[in-house]
Amino acid sequence: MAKKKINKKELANLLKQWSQQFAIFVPSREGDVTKMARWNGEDISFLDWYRNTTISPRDNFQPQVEEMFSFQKDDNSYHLELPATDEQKRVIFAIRPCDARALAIVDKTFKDGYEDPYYLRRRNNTVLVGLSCTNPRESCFCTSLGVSPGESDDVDLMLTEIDDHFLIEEVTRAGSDLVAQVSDLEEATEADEAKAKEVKEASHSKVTRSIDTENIQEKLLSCFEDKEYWEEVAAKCISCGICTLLCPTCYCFDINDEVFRKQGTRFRSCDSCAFSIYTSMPMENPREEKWRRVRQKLCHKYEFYPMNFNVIACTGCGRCIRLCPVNWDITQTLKGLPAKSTA
Amino acid sequence: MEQKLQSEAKALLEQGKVDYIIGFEPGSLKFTTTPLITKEKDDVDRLVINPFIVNNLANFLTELKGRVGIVVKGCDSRSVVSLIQDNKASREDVVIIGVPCLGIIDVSKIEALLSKDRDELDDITRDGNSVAVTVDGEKRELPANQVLFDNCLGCELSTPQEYDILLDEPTSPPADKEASYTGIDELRKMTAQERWQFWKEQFSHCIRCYACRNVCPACFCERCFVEETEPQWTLPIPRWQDNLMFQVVRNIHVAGRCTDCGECERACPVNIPLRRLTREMYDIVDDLFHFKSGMDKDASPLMTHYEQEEAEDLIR
Amino acid sequence: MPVTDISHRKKFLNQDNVYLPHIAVIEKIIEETPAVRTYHFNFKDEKLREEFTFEPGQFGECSVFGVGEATFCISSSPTRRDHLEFAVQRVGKVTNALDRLGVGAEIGFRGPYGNSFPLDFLQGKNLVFVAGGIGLAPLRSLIWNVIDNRDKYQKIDIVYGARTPTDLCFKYDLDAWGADKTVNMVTTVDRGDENWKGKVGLVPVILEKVAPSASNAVAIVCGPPIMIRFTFPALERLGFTPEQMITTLEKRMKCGIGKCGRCNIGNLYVCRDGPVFSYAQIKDFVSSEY
Amino acid sequence: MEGMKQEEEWEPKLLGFLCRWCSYAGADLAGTSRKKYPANIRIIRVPCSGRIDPLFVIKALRLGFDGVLVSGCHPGDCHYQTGNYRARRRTAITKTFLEYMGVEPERLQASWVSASEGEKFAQVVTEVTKGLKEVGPNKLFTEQEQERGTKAAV
Repeated sequence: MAKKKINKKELANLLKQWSQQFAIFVPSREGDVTKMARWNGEDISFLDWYRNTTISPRDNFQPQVEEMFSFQKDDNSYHLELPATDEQKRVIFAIRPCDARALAIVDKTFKDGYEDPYYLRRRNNTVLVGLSCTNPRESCFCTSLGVSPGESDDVDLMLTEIDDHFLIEEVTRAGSDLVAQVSDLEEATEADEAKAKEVKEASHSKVTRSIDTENIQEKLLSCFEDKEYWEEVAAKCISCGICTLLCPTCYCFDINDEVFRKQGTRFRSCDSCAFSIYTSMPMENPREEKWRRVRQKLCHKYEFYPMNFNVIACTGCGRCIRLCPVNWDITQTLKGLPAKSTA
Repeated sequence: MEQKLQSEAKALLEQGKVDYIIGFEPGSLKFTTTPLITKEKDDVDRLVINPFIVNNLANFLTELKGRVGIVVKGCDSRSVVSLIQDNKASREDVVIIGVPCLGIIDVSKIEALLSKDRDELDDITRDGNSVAVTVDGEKRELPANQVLFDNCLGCELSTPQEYDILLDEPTSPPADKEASYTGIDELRKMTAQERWQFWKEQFSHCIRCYACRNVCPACFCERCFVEETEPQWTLPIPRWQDNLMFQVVRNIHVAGRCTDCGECERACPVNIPLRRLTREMYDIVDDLFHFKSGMDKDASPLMTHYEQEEAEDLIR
Repeated sequence: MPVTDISHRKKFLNQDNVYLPHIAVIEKIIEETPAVRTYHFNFKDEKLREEFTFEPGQFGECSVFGVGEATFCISSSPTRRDHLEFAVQRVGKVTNALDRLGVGAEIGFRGPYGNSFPLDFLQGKNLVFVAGGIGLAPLRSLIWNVIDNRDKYQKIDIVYGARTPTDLCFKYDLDAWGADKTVNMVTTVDRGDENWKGKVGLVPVILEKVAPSASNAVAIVCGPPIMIRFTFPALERLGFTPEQMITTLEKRMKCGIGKCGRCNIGNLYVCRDGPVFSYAQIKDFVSSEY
Repeated sequence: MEGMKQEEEWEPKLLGFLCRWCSYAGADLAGTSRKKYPANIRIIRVPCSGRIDPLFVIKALRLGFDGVLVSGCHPGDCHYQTGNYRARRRTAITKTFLEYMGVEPERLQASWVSASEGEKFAQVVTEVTKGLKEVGPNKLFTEQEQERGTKAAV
């Protein structure tokens, strides 16, 4: 299929055309924090500063807080009501390959067995437009987890920066539909495609941090009971929720009720296994001690998730390393796993 | 300083004077350090002192059992003293290794000044009152007071007063009182509604990761009020109302313990300017009760002490 | 291990939204002990009330609206269907709120969730039930189920203990099982009182004294973690293999359907892969996290 | 419901935390001696003004009370010797800090009322209520109801 391209200057135009039908989300600054937020219809200056967002795009599918339903008591009887949903289709523009993969990973949990209506409604309602990453950060280690910063199969449409243009590659039907909606795209040449390939390879080689995922499940299982090791790596962890709440693959949540002026609401909100109350029951808490929580976080990502879904629940986006207040580095911890004979 | 630190730390462990050493080792990213908490004398060779030793290690003091040798800057030493005042640590069980501090470099200020990302900076070195930054092979000199953390510019104790080992001669960062009140003066000039609006907006970004609370040596409650379920004071969900309530109560609870070390603001992943709260509280406590946290280990904690006549103008 | 297939379990959930509870009404409250109450309840929706079925060992998420949800095993037997029961110990936010509700009050219920006791596996075997405190609640569902199909099973031993005589739950059942000549019912307490005539001693200790044979037997265990920790080794000493030991676990849960993340033991979620496990399944993790 | 009413009908809701030994007895006295004071106050009796956690104050504002009154024994008269001195420190800090956050100072008031000061209690409640009427309803946490829970929902 002939590929298309678009001049960077025409990007606002492209987004405008899509916005006829879609709500467009682009990398945005809100206060001093970056996330995927509603495009204002003009500004594409994010191209200048955007490397990746602090709040991962998982937030656009599993928001930090959402209303599950409301309840009201009339005549001594409860009535439940689901919140109104916005049916407008959405485009998330410029999602990075690591974050797109993360959504594919989280999908597995929310689709598994019981379908999660809140997440899947948004997921089915959204088209992902990927933007290849040309400038990975020092904290990135995506290439160890089968993600290449320049490429993605987890988006619907993929854009790659080639000089003053973006090469447009259609990955899914939904992506092709997006392209079909736009009138004035240029045809890409073979030279453009060659250039894009070069760009992708170049960004791939810029990722220097790495982990060794070979036999990682076995390694983790063999040191599961090594309390001393876990205590040592957990020592400087402060049990805050940064690494998990900002992680694109950490989906754990909490459910809470509130009654405010007789109107009841059940909320769900993101939760973190780093918090001691996360597993705390009135009589006991299986993960009261910090090292057990640190172990859970690591094992969930690299041991349990692969056992259940055949994929590691990490894409190497590096948020947890970069934003950790004490520089607790998951790649170092994995490197330091005690080598133990399986005998 | 580093060599002295390493040999002192090694001696402390070897002689059995401490069970643990808490210090800094190089971090895994450029311009970072990370806490080193160890019992092994061989590990102390990794200890460093540089202008990036951001963390307030006093935070780990309450977690460890046994005697602890702890590396502290001036502000951190105040947190240690404050913990001693509150009986959360015992003076006999802590060996305070004092670092005379010239101020800690805020890399995000360099990023803003040079319009560069920290990944693109090749090197940052401190030389007295200037900081040399190498970018694209080119060396740029920046005045230290433009790139230090705001709280360092308003530092009131750069060299620990309470110590067992002092690694060097006393020193202090360049003071810039005005800069240390960046944002705070503006807030003070606003109307009440504007201020509330400002904080409401700020706390709408909060994700309730509790990093501010968990890095704070003054936040040592076994169970934080936000985790109480009966009564449930506030829901553990990140709505601005609950976020704001959490932070206001947290600030009031640590009044008289907070030393304006700035850790909460540094830890915040969504960059809420929390120091504009902590510094104000620090000043309120000072204005009303002439109390400065963590200066004197023998002083009573703020909330257990009183004078016959004080603050009466606030009461009917 | 492949993730358990749960498609057959979805029948009675709200079809559009698995998190939406059904409204149920409390019909009766029984004071079991000073801290434990049994609630009898029924769905408000008549059709659901008629059709609702479950397997022994399954649980539900119960809502006290405005306070929250908590997880309770259904303690009544599927063979006795005129209402559902669960037993609640007052320990936390939701259970205290439940305690303030009276007969006629509305609660929310979604379920049944989780797997169940493997009835096919148990048939034709000698069954040894070991329970402590409120841990009898989930076993009770199975015990009545077994008694109501008595000819399908061999010998039945029940070892049940509580801290004191007043802490014994389901005393009316204990009496009924004690009177049943086809059941060997042993009740014990940690500390007796002047009226107590039964055994005194910890459940694992008494279990070893009762010494049921491991031959063609399965032990089904539920109780506080400390009891479970000592019961497995006791059973091992009696010759039971990990495959012959079954337990049902309790963890903090929110969603009940394997999504919210907190109830895992290793890669298994107590809510969707359990709550019923064989000791063989969980022994790698159980010493450490349960 | 409150929102439905006309503006002029609005009456401030005041929550009082009163120490049981002095101020609560003072309030009682005001009642039994038929001193007139506004019915806007709801009272929570506490064992000592030292029991009042600033958390209570903020929770009250969060719940929509328009003002909070903290009241205890006069300095030197505390049944537990020093409880009211601590309350004084806490209240002073809370009041000043809340003002910096943007809470009108009228919304947190403190007073010393002894068991014999029924008259003073009535006067304090009257004044505080008057002050609250001037600053108006507490909309700190409650404005823009539609935001609830939908912050990030899209």
